[in-house]
Amino acid sequence: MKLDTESALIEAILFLEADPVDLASLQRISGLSRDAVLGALGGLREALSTPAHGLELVEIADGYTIAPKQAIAPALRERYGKRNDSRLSRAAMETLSIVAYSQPITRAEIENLRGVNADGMMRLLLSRNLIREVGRKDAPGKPVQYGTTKDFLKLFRLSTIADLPKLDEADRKRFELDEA
Amino acid sequence: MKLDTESALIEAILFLEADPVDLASLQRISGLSRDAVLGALGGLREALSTPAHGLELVEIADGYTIAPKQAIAPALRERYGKRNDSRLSRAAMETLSIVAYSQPITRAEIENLRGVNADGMMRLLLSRNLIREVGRKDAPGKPVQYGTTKDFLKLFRLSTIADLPKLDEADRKRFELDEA
Amino acid sequence: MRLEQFEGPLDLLLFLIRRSEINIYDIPIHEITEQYLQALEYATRVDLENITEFHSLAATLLLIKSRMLLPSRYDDDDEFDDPRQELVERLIEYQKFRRLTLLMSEQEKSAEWVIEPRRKQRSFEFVEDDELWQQLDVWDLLQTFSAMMARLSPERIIDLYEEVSINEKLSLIHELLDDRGEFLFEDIVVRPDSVMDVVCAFLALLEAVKSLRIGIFQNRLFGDIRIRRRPEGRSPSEEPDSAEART
Repeated sequence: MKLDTESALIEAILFLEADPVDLASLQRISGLSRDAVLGALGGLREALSTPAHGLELVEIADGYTIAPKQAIAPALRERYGKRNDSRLSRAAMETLSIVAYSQPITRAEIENLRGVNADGMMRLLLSRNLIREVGRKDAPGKPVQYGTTKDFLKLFRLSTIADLPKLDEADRKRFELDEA
Repeated sequence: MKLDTESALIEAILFLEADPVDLASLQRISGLSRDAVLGALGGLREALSTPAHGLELVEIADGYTIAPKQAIAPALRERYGKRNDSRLSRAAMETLSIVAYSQPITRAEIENLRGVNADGMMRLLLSRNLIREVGRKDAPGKPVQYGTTKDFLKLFRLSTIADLPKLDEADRKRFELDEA
Repeated sequence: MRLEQFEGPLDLLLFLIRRSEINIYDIPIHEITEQYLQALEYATRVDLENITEFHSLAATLLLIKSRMLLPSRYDDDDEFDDPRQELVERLIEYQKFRRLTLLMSEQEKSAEWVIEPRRKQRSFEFVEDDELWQQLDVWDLLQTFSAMMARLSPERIIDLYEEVSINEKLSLIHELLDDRGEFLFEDIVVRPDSVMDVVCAFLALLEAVKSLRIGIFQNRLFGDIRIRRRPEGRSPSEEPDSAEART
């Protein structure tokens, strides 16, 4: 079947490439159309989903890649694991989650939410390239607005900002005040 | 299922390793028994055999590895072909030299010498018309015996099979090269 | 209780509310303001960077407390405007982000370990590449073979060595038959001075008679032994003088 051949080709390309490959590059390398690549990725995802496979198709910020399934990770940690030891402090995490869930957002708005000065935290997050300036608010003084970066997505292993963990039903009700 | 989990683990290991991994190392890294590893390899081979996969389990003298299927090669050559620095794959060369020096020889005998399955390589050499069936061994099952072809002689610029350099010449040749 | 353990004034306020087990929508502002100021008073002895922010919220609390004491008809419309409203909204919003921060921390923790391949770039061996095949040298073949032999145990090499010489002759027989259809025994003796070579040639010839359709002819005693393909469908016994070489 044609779809199978295309999935096979995409799998080989992702295997040979060191880094994630974005859709445009996959089209270029494979010579397939955008739709064909997307179809092939779907086919590959399905083919790898069976339990006999230890690899999976992963979609991260930069594109697509093949990687060991998370379920197997503990068994591989000893030999191949690299600890991500640059963990964030609680203050940094709080600031970062405000940016992540409320972007675009100005520093004043962040400070208002947390009730504390955000200067230091913003500098830290900017220097670690987890947030960036994304525009200016249409308000007096035209304050800078911030948003998250691709490095942020990578650090939290998210493919898109839409994959941010969500509040569960109970929490949503508790905080529904600001659903608006 | 247990077998599936083990296949998945072996697949992840082969994916993460840079070089082919032999049976003993696979046992050590995975923490599985020899039988379990062999079973898992079989499961993995089968899982990858479906047409939606562009990778396959490859056995060469050094052990096992995962590599793109040869059928996909033409589509990948333009981008990845130049990276290839080892001339002919070692597995192909080894199999061919065994047939050349030990003909007529059965596949089982080749596998016994190389210590790994010779299926893929035999197919490759047959399809390139470098070896051919030359008879059947007078042994139980009458296994097919293989020998080299005229194309083989042409490729190596030999006028007859008797011109193949002799084994003891390997040392002499090495000696000459050292002196040069 | 130490102020450093709080992320900010809102964090402290939430702690106090929770500790008093009061409804966040109906905060007894008098009571909670007392507690807040107490905590602050205790902490002013500590050198704290964000102390002004704690004081700022204290001021807000005091303002709310004073407004609570004023009659509500102070407003121009009939709607009752709870002075606590804005603070409650902030607290709930802050609580929501605290919850989200927790979720993010869990997410971060799950990404704590990265599994890294031992090699970044992979290459693909193009066995089918015609150019590669054209570069081959017969010495590559020999070296590959001898390297492989070196890996084998001595007994297996000896086995193989003996088999090789006979097999080699057999191959030669195949080749000569294909090429010329007929050849002389001396054609398959490559090194006439080697007894081993002659014996192997002879054994190979016997083997060929058994498995191939060939006939062996000798026109006189000690003369040339001529080997040629036998016509289809005839057994060795039907060939006039085929048995001579076997004796």
